[in-house]
Amino acid sequence: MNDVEDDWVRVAEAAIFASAAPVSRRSLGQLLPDEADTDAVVAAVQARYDGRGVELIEAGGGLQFRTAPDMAPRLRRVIQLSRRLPRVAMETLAIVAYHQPLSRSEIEHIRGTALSQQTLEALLEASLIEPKGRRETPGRPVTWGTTSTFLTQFGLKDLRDLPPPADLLLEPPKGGDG
Amino acid sequence: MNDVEDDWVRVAEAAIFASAAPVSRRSLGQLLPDEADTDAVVAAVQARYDGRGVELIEAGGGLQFRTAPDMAPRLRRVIQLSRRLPRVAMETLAIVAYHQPLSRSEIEHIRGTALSQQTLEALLEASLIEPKGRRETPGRPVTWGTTSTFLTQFGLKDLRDLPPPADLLLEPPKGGDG
Amino acid sequence: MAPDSEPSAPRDSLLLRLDGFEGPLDLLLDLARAQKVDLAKISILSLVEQFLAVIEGAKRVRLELAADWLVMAAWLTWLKSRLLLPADQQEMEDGAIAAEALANRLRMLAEVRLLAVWLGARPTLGQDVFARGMPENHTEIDRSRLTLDLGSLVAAYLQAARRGTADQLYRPRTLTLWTVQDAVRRLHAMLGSAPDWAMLEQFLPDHLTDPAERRAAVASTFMAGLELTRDGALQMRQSEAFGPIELRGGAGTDDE
Repeated sequence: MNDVEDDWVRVAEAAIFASAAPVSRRSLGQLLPDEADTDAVVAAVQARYDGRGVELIEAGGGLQFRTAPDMAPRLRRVIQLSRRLPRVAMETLAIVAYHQPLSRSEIEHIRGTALSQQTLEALLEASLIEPKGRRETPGRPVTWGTTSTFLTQFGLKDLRDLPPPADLLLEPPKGGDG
Repeated sequence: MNDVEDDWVRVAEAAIFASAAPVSRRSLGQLLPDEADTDAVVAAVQARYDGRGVELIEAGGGLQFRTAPDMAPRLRRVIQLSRRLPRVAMETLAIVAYHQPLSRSEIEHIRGTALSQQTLEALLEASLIEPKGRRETPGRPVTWGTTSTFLTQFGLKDLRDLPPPADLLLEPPKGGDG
Repeated sequence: MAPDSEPSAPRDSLLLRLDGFEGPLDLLLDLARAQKVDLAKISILSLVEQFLAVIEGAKRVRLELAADWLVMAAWLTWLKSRLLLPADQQEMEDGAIAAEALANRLRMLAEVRLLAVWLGARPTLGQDVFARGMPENHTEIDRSRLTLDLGSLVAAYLQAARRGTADQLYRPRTLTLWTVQDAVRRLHAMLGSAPDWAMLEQFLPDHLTDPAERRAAVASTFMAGLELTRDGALQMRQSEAFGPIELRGGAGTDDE
């Protein structure tokens, strides 16, 4: 067995740490003096990190440091970015919720303005609406309805939980006498 | 002195190791259990890496592993070096570091010569300086200051790590490192 | 030290020297350093004279000396007159203040120069020390979360409904009437699968709720039927007046 000098272990450690790609044993050997046994040096580095938060592994044709597998779940941080739906999408969703199933042109009719493909796709992507079959009218338009995700997101048991439009619109005028 | 559990040291080791940027003590603390003393854990990690090929240092508002400075000549053969800043850029950076926030014309006044666009862009591109708002004087000039990358790059904990100007004038600087 | 002496270097190297400086202040600092290590103790007057001597020498060789050198030279000439032969107390004070300001600028420039050297001597990330080459990212960004609440849904509905209603006042709803072309297309599509006699009503589009739309569809389908019969694509029959109209695919007589 060859002796391993601590300085060689330090060089190997630093080189593998700083390299942007796995370091092959061959190129590691070029950093070490001729008398050094590369495999023994690698084994010494491996031993030094054995059981630590970071370990030396062999992957992708070379050596690299990796955080220990049991660390990954503990280091994981999930950043939740909440998004708001754009106003147009919110209006469209509301119309679909109250009038489903209905076609795109019917949505446009209610909103009184054209509906962009982008808005429709945003709602689809968020799984808030889904196609509910075709209407047997000229052009056989696809009709849209809300999904179960929609219910979950708004905390609704079912669609009947939506406040009836009549209640909303029949807001008594303010400023009456006492 | 608090007890430091080896498991905490492993987590800290892994967290700092995984990140390319400095990890603040605060975010490290969030990874550790409540009863752990972050500073003691950091000290334990520091001790473990003391004198190794990779060491733990404090820079740019956080902790970061770096190869030991004495490794550089040997690592240069395998690691891609970043470009050194030209002397003019270094001087401009030093002016900004000492006198921030200051405007371009103030930089020019101190150097006694015009500041080239090239120099300004080189510093910006290297993320060493950044705009720090406008000065409420005629022309509302943009003022400049150093970034956290500046601290990280030169291994400074914060701007107070810069030597006081008077100290510099007293001792002629030596080429050696600190 | 004789402050008035011309620089002893030959002209060529004098030119090179000027080119080597970043600007007049740079040259002044260099001259000051030669005087004293401690910038607080330099003699501004002798500094001024040395500078003017260098500029004078350079001007003799090269007339196109840069403007900032000449501006500095002019200012230093003014300063020299205030320091050497002040006409009165005021001028003497002006000279002292200006000399002080110049000394400060030189000190400031010297400081940042030294700081640049100090920074350059530090183990610099990416040049002398290296960070982890293959960082791992354990951060997950979850963009799936939508902020949704029933209140804004209802508010959005009201807004849309209000605008939609307002719009109706100006743009009455256009009836989507079943045209003859629509009916021709539908008959073509359906006749292939209906070789037997079938009632005209069966060829109407589905979901016709509006009576006006339904009447229009009946009329269009009848017209379409007549057209297709003329073309020989189908046959039509009506067994009695006001009786049901029936259609069947294929031609009764094969012309063409």
